[in-house]
Amino acid sequence: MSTSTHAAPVAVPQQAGHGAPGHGHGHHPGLAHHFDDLEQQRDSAVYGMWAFLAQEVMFFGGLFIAYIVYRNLYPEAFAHASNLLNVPLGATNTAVLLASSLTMALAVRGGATGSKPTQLIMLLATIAFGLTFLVVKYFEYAEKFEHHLVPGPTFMSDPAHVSPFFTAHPEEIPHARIFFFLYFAMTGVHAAHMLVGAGLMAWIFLRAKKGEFVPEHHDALEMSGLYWHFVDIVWIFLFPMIYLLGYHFGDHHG
Amino acid sequence: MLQELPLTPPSASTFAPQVDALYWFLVILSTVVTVGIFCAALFLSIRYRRKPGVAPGNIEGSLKLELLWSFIPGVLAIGIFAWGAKVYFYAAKPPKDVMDFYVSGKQWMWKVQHPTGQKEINDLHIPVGRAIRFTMTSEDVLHSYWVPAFRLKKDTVPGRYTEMWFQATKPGKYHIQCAEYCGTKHSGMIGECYVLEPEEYQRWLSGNTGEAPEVAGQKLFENLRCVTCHMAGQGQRGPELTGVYGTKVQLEGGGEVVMNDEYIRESVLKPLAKVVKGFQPVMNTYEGQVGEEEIMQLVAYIKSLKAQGGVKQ
Amino acid sequence: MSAQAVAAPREKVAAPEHRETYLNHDYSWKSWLFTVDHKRIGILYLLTVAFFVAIGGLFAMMIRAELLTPKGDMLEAETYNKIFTMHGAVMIFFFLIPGVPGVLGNFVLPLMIGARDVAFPKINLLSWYIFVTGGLLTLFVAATGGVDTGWTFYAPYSSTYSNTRVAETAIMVFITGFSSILTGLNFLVTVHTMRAPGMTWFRLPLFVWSAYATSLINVLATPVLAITVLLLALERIFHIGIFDPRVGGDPILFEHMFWFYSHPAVYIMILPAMGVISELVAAFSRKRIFGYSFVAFSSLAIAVLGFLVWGHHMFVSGQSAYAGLVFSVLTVLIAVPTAVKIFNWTATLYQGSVEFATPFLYVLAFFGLFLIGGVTGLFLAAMGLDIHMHDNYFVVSHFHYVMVGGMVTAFFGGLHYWWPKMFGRMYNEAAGKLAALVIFVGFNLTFFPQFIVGYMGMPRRYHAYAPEFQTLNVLSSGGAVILGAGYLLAALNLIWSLKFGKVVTERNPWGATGLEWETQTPPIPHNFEVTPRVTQEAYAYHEMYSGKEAHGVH
Amino acid sequence: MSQHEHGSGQAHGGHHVHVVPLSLYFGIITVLFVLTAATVITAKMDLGAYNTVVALVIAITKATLVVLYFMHVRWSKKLVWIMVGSSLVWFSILIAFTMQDYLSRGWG
Repeated sequence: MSTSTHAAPVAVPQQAGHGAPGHGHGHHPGLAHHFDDLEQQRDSAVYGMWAFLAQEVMFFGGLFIAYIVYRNLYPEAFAHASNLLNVPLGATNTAVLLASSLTMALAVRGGATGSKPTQLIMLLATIAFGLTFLVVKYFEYAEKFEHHLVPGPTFMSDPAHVSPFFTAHPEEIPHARIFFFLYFAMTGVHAAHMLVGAGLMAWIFLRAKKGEFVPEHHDALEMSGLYWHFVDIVWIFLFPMIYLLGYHFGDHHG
Repeated sequence: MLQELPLTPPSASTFAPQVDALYWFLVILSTVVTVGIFCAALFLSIRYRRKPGVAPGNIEGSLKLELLWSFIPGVLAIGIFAWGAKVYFYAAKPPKDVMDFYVSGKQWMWKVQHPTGQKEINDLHIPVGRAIRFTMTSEDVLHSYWVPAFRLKKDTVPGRYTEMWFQATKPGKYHIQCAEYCGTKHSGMIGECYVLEPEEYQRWLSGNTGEAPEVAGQKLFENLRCVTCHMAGQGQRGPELTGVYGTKVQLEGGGEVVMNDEYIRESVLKPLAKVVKGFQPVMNTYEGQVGEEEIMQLVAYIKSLKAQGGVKQ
Repeated sequence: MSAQAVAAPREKVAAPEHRETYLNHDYSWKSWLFTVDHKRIGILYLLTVAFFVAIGGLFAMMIRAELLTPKGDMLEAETYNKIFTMHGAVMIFFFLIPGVPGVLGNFVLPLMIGARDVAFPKINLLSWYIFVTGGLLTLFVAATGGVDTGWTFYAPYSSTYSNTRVAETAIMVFITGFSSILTGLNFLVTVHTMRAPGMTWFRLPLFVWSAYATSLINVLATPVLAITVLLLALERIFHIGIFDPRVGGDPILFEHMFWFYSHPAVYIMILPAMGVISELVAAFSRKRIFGYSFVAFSSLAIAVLGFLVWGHHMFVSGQSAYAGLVFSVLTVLIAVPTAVKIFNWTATLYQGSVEFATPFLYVLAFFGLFLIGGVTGLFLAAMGLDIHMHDNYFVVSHFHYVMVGGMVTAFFGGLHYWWPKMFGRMYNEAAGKLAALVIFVGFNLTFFPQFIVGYMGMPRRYHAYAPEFQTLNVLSSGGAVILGAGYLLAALNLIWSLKFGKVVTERNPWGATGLEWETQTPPIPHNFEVTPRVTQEAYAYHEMYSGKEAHGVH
Repeated sequence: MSQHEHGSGQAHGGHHVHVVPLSLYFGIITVLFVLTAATVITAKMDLGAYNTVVALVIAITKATLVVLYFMHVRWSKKLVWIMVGSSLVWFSILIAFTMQDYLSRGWG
């Protein structure tokens, strides 16, 4: 970066020099050059993150509206198809994600209190819960593949793994196919978010290890936390909407 | 000059003058508004062009003016909406006595079936002065049936029926075009609509023999063995279909449905989706065995079953 | 070019003292490609957007050439379909949407609010890279087979029947969408947290208000398009999905999801343009915008109402007539905030001190073209009339009047206005004025006949058409040549000025208000030597010029 | 120094971050677990159309708890509330305006 040749006529305390962010001006090392103070920086991060989450709401919203429309068009097929999902695994995963939300909140709290061990342990726990979720999800997906419940040419071709409803109502199978397509699309996009989240957490963990997060400046930790909680909230809706629709019909597996 | 460069297509349906009236009203209104505002801006710019030693004025705004020029466009806009809606609902509600045509779009042709069974591809022959209703669907992608001279257009959607009705007022030859982009030969999915005097239409019909759709439908009804289950007496396993078209039927498991084209179509393709109360869900699907045209014939047949006739045994 | 430069060397000007600007503080490629300076990112956008508009324009010219004759005799039907698809997709996703926010927004918005940069400079750069990635993918798709669905990608043609490269295009739209989401997010936060001391909401220039409203749409609508095209791509690649009517899918749902984004998207295109017009009207009449707060809030009103009207694209689609009623009444209501803007701009001229400089000519052109575009929108919002108008050339003409006549005209006006600030050079005034005039005439010649030919019954996206439409189509194609020449002249003038234009060193060559004119020309890397402190309302022209004799009663 | 927003009525100034007592977090997570169990149990009962209502009410309650406490919105500035609110409003627009078509298609 070049050094400026023009003389700044006035002392400009809030200007952090040209290019090199915030060095040698007595600023907090975490303050980027274009902000005046840490509060402005944190506010920007918080608002930015929430705007991003609003965007995420609409992103999942597109899937939700498709789900609502088809559920409204084919209520029976959807309810009975939902019973082909594994409710105990879904419920377990819900609990796992809620637990990860708690550890995430505690990790952020560790940032606010400046406790590095709390941050590290809780971040590890969050990553572990996140991976548990994904492993369970993997087994669920594998089971659906085995049972020919993945939309495709062999969809519902295995009579052992379709409920009596669909044997009696073969004309509803295409609608069940729509249900399963949406199941994979919604949980798939959700799982992709979990993967991103796990990566994010690993990165945050490395930064926490370096001791970057102190009470007055731990924006990155906090923002990652918001993202993680959001992904949890999506699942809070996916679980009842997808798994429990026709639970009371009692023709469920598992 | 005007003959060489007409500003509107021919007006050949009862609907067309209504559209034209609204159109010309809006043309005049928008010309006044556009020219008025543009000239005002131009005038003010010139009148208050920059002159040395003359400083600009200082005006904050005026609540009164703001309200005024929110209110006036608002009222005009609502008026336009109301007029537009009125015209739209004229096109949406067919009169009682209509001739039923069945139209199916397919890349890249229009298939039309007359009430008397004649079939046409792309072109259309209709009598003047009769209300005609199209029941339309598509065999592949979205299409849109458009006759500019009638000012009418409606998309045809695969998997469901849409409706459109009109009454031609002027004999002549008019363009038919597909207005919803449908692939490579979209611009070739065109035809001509011949509006004929009633006797000419009769002549055309006799030169183009065909089975009336309800007759074809009846044959199908027998060939597909629908008749074995849908008749009163022993062996009846499905509801009787005489005189039920247009009525509400009770469903197994509660609820009711109007017996209309859409329901008949669904019952042929997905018989178990809505089972009539008192019957077992035993009917097989005819998906793959009957095409869109044949379903329309079955619909026409069931429609024709008035109370007295009954299913012929 | 260089030969000419050798032949006619410019007169030697005394070398001005070296001043550091954002342009000259580092010349390396790296300093451009890895810059996080919002001004340089604005310039990067300018270059890429110019590149794409040239490509889109080329496609437009091919369309107009084909339509010279009724028969489809120049191009194969499939080629023609690919060309109008690419024309629409390139122009919309790579020019109209990022144009004003990406170029002018990035350059002036932080300057206007007295900030050193946007809130997230790195994300800003990332946004440009995503944009370029999407663009390169588009070119790749175009070069390796193209896509023929129309930019609307209606299912099931796109999902099942078309045998062109729909999936790749869907992914390109998906990627590019994130560029505009990130830009929108950045602007939203920037406006909230980066304003200089004293820059309250009601002291913001109106361009900032409109950029803010635009960003709202960017953030809330774009993700729905992203998920829609993602579903389309899935259906396309795996042959399973939710839009296929053969297995119970509903193609109308695709239309709903598509227009949930794509209708608000037209406000993404036009709102920033309206913001530019507010700046230009104030600067060239040297007056505060009449009814400032009404103009400000009308931007937000348009942004919000814009989300509630998408069904007006679907009056004849088989959508329920009652849903159509709701969409129709909300659509006509958008006329109100739009009219409020137009009336206030016009009223601003009253007792102004109006200078007919090039940017102001673009303002007048905008008035004419946008008014026509706006009122013809009412034709289409009236449901009964739309039965006839839907998908015919009237629609084509209407949105070109709004998008090209509105957005592009404002974009050129803004570009001329801020050009000296961006590059420290002034374009040739006479050539600039001539270009504005040629564009205005050429534009009307191109698109006005399309209103008529549309009402007469010519459908859009037709490769061949009925012979009686030819006269008007020839007029339109002729106009397109003039229009193209106008844009070329304007562009060449600006490019010419970079080397040969009069050097501008004064901070405020137009005598305008706004913080962007208080900083050095061109600005230093961090915008302001001292963070400005704002004490006045926006457009305090009266204070600036009241030293002279007062005008009229005030 | 600069004029960026200070959510009105915020008790804390500067950049203090609200430190929530641990007991609150554990209380919330307990409620969340209980509600998860409740949603499974009620889903097993046949409540007719109310199955959906109950499931949604429980899900919304859970989400609200996460947003307010784990995501600290309860202690956040007004703008964060506005952003949360707008995302919900726009989500509702998407649902409501699409469904008005589907739900009114059957009307004569």
